[in-house]
Amino acid sequence: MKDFFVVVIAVMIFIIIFQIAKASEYVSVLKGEEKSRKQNNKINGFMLITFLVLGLIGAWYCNHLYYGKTLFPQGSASVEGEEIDTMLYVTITITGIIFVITQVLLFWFAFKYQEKDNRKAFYFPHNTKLELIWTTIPAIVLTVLVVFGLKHWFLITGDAPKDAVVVEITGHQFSWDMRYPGKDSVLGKIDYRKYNQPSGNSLAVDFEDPASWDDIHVAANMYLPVGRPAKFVIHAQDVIHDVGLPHFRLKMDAVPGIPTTLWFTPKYTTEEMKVRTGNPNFVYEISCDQMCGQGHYSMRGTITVVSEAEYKKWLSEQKPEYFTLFKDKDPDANKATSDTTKTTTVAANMSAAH
Amino acid sequence: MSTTAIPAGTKWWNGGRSPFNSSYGKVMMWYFLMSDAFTFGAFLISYGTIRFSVNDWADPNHVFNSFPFAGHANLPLAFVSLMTFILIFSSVTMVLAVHEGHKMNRKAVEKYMIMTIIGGLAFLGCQAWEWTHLLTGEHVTLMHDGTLATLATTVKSNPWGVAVPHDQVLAALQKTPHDQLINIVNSLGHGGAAHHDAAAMSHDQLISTIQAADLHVNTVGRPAFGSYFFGITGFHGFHVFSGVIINIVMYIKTRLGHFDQRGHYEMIEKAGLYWHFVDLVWVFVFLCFYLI
Amino acid sequence: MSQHTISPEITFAPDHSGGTKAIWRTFIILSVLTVIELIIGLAIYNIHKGEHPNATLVLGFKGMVCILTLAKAYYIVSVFMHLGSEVRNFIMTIIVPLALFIWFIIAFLWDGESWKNLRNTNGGSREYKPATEQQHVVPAKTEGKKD
Amino acid sequence: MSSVASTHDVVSHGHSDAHHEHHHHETFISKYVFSMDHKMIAKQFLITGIIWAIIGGFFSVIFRLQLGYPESTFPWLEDILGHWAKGGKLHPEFYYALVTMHGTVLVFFVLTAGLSGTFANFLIPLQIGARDMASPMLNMLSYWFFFLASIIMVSSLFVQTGPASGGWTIYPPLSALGDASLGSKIGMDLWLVAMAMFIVSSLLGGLNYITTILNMRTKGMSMTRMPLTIWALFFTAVLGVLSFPVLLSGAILLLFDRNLGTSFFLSDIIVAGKILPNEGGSAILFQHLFWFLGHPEVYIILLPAMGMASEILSVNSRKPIFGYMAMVGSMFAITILAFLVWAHHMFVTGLNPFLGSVFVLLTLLIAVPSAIKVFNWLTTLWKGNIRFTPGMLFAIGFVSLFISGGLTGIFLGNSALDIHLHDTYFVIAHFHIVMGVASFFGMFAGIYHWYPKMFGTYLNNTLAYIHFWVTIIGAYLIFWPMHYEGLAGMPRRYYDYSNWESFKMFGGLNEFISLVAMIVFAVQLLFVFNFFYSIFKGRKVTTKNPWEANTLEWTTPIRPGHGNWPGEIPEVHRWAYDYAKDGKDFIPQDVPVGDDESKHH
Repeated sequence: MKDFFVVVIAVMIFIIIFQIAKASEYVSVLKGEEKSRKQNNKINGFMLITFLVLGLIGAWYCNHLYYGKTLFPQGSASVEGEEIDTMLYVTITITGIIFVITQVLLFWFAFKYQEKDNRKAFYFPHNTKLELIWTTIPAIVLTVLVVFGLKHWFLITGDAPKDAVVVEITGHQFSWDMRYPGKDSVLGKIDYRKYNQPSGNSLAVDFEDPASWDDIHVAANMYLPVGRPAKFVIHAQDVIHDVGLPHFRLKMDAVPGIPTTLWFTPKYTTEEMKVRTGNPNFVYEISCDQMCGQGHYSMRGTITVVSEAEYKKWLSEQKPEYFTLFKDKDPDANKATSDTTKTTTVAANMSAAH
Repeated sequence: MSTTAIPAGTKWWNGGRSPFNSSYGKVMMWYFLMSDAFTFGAFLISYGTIRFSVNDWADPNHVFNSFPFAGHANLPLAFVSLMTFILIFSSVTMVLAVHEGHKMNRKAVEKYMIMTIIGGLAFLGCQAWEWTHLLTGEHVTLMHDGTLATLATTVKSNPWGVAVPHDQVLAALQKTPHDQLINIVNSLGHGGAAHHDAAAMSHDQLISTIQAADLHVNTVGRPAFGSYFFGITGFHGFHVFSGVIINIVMYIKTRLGHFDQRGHYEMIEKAGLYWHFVDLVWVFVFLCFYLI
Repeated sequence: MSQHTISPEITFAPDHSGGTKAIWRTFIILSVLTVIELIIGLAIYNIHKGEHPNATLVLGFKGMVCILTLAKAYYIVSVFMHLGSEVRNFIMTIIVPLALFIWFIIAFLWDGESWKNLRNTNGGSREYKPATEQQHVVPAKTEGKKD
Repeated sequence: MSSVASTHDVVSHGHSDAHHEHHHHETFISKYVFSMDHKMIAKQFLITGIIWAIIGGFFSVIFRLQLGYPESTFPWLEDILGHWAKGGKLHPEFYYALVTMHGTVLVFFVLTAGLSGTFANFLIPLQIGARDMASPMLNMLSYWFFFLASIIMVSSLFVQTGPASGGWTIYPPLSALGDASLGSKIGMDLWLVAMAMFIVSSLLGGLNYITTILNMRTKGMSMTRMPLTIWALFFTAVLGVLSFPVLLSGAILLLFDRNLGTSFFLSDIIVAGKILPNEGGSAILFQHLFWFLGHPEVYIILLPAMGMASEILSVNSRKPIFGYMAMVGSMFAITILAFLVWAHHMFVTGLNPFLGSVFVLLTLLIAVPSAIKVFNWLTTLWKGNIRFTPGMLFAIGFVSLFISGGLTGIFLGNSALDIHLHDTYFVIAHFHIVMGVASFFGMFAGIYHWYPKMFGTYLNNTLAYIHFWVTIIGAYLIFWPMHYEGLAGMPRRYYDYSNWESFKMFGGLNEFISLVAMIVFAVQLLFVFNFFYSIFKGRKVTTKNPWEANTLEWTTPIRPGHGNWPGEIPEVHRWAYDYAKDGKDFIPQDVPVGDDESKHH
């Protein structure tokens, strides 16, 4: 019933507007075309300048309302992202100045030079000097922006520092899985044909590769140590996803068949960010930024940034996936060997199995 | 190349005439071919991109080494060269038809159009043979699971990976299930009386028969190879086919004297442009699939 | 020659007086180029058959084939399609847009190459060549196929 | 004089006999349905485009309801959408279908076919002085292929599994795998077939536009005397003819991947627990192919609007357009650059960093010709004698929006910034302003300006002013705040943000945007009403040249027949922008140059 009323009211508003419009057209016909044109000119000229003034105030007000909700007051959570913030501020300042100047000129000219009886338009078809000036200036400004941009682009797309924590992150509809390389710092091979072989091998790890035996598989939440570079190796299993890390100012697509990477250095732990943002529920979120199907909006992962000590402790508590899938190989279950010889035993077991 | 003197002081761009001294139809045909070149270009560039993005690709000299009625002779590039010459020659007859058209020589136009049509049909026939050969010819291949199986070249399967050393083939044979062995034995040459009863042979007999054949086996290649080969040659073949249809229509119109009534043979010229374009595309398809 | 003016947009009849000589000459050129291409193709085949294929030599040969192909394309377009005898401006409107292909090809192949690197190193984390790559041995002289 | 005119009469119309035949026995079918008159075809494109715009706009209203009121239900939605909105709550799958169709419809069917289809058809022969297009037959086919594409696209809305839902960019593997999404089943095939038809249509149209402009200009209409609209439409056609084929290739390959088991874009895929045999393809390759079209497409949409805005600004400022050659040159530069910059849509796909840096350079180069155009428009207004006709207002609005949206392009073209802003609401705001709303403003400007020529009546002025003011205010209210959402990293194409700690604080803003969007949509309906009402009941045009413009279309009769000029086609003696010259308000192009006239052009 409510909907019905809404429709009726909308239709009535339509009819009223239309009647007014029709009436005003009759009036203008009576007044004569010339006169009504002048009247329209006056009204619209005034509207244009009002629009400019209110628009600029509105832009300021909008900034007032929403600046606090963007990521900038809290600063970048990654070291590399700081420079992106700087670049953004520089670009906003430059484009902002151009924006204000051009919009003011546009509406001011429109208002100022509206049709008047005694005014004659000025025949001004071209002026080479003027045109050269406004070709050169944008070109110079853009060069500056490009140089800064590319410098930073090469930094973040370049190789990660050697001491980086490597984490593999795999997207599939509609969640994220993470894999740590374990003690040997080398990720085991992935072969999509090995999916669910043995059963439970959801990441399609090739367990014939010894490097995979100490790899740790965790779901949805990733741990990273603060202050140390982290490098992601990004996979996708089904469709293209995207690892979106807004707080770290980074993102990278996850493409089936083509591994991609990104790296950054977390600057604040999650606990520190809770204080910085004043939000006790704060959490670093991984958003999927590439349309991936109907659950796209719910493909959420999280990152917990902790101190180096906490990270080490957490890591040591994780059990390699190899042992959960091949229970007979698990030294903890067999209670046969000590921690230090674990890897070699595993290797021996493997070669024996072959 | 132009030998005609362009009248002095011609203001080509001033309106009232074609700046290119061409009828709108011909200009339009040229720009259509340009856009079609981008379609083909996109296909071929995609193919190149994929080739650049993988470590191994089927070697054309191994894939295309057969000739009709030549049995198993290893004749790399022979058949495709024949196809190339057929197409080049049909281009020549086409350009001769256009040439005669300028002279309003209807009989000669008819003759050359017939020859062009025959050339086109011959090319299509060759392509049909080649496709059939690839789609039905089965090759023993080392599968991903470590067994041997027979594969044909289709859009989904590709037996043209990298060569497998002999000892690995022997190891793989041991892992291969019985029914796959039977398939392999059946695929070993036609005729050989010993193979008739493969189904009845024991496992070891099968293996020794295969060992005796001294097979040269490849790993499974990228399915993308077949996808691109059949996709692009198919799209080209479709162009040849439509070119033949257009030429047949042009031939009929010539015979009925439509162009004589119209006073010019420009339609033949436009059909010719299309036909040469098909030839041009083949030059690049030939390059991309067979030569490099 | 102008007894059959095609349409009033045309102010002078294009020149078609040249006999069929140019056509046959082009045919011969095309045939010769194709034969050279075939020879190079077979040369590449034989290099591949050798013990240690010389990659640079193969690349050089492949480059030559590409150039020959462009030459063939030039003759087809210029003589068979009569583009050579069109008005210069017209030729330019055909050639200039085709120049877009240069960047089109470079960018695509470049990115293809970089996908290969990403695949082979698992995103730069380790050498990650697939098993088939390590056993890249000489193809056999007769094929393991029977029809 | 007369002998000259009579020869070019024939010249500009290579098929003059056909046109005379048509005059005599025109049935309803040949006049309104299978018409070969470019003006009628233009109207067909326009009206089909308007219908599509209503549909596409309505889609956005529905999905904005979900975004603005994620907690509420709307029982009436179930009445119109059936199982896609059980209990009045939009199904996520259908939400994505709506998003996809909104993009597809507005980008291709409205702003490509509806915009350049309409105005290229209408203006090219009229402004260059031709009786019709080079090939009226192909021109007619162009419309009917578009119509066919429309029918197929509409039919995809009604299939059981819903229309395509992978985004208008239809990236595989999502769009290639029926198991990955409901919309990737039959709906996706229909989408691809419809687009193939659409590409044929745009090709037939584009070839015609190019050839007509080159070959059919009337005597004296040299290239540098053409109005900027014609230049813009010419470059648009060039962009279309060279870039759409690449999308066609991509679409064909994708169709094969979907239906024949090929591996063009697929490799290493596990979907719904199944391991697919495809290997060796690359999903990113499709993006390259798509954006090789997709980026020129942006300018296919934008250039006609630029051209028409230039023309309308000049006419209504009563001043020549400033820097005509610079305008042409910058459009040419934009056309070339449009082909070279496609991968700036792909900075986060794992693109080779060095390759990426070349794309950054080329991309930011586009800002230079764009800046030139803006400054030239501003200078055109300067010291003019401006009449605020509705068309003029929309042209000014176009410039304003082009500035606002263009400047944010500098952020997105710079790869390091793009990494942060990519696929967020910042992108949505950017392209909606610069190519969505701005092009719509160009289109509205064109409609208001040439409506008298099309239908012989005026649109209602009051409604037009209401339309303008609500639309421009609404557009800024909708899209300006979205930049802030983007700066907060809020991803686009999300059905619901309420579970995200990082993005849920924008709920109030989303609701506000949805509300404004609905109002703006309602006002567009007012325009549509005005459009159709005025065809029949609008104030009649009583003078040949109501805007006192210079271009040739205003020398035809008020309601020109097929063939445009009843007698000879006028000869052109000057460029299109002799306003305020030598103390004369305007000098039409067909007026010979007087002896005492000051020299310029």
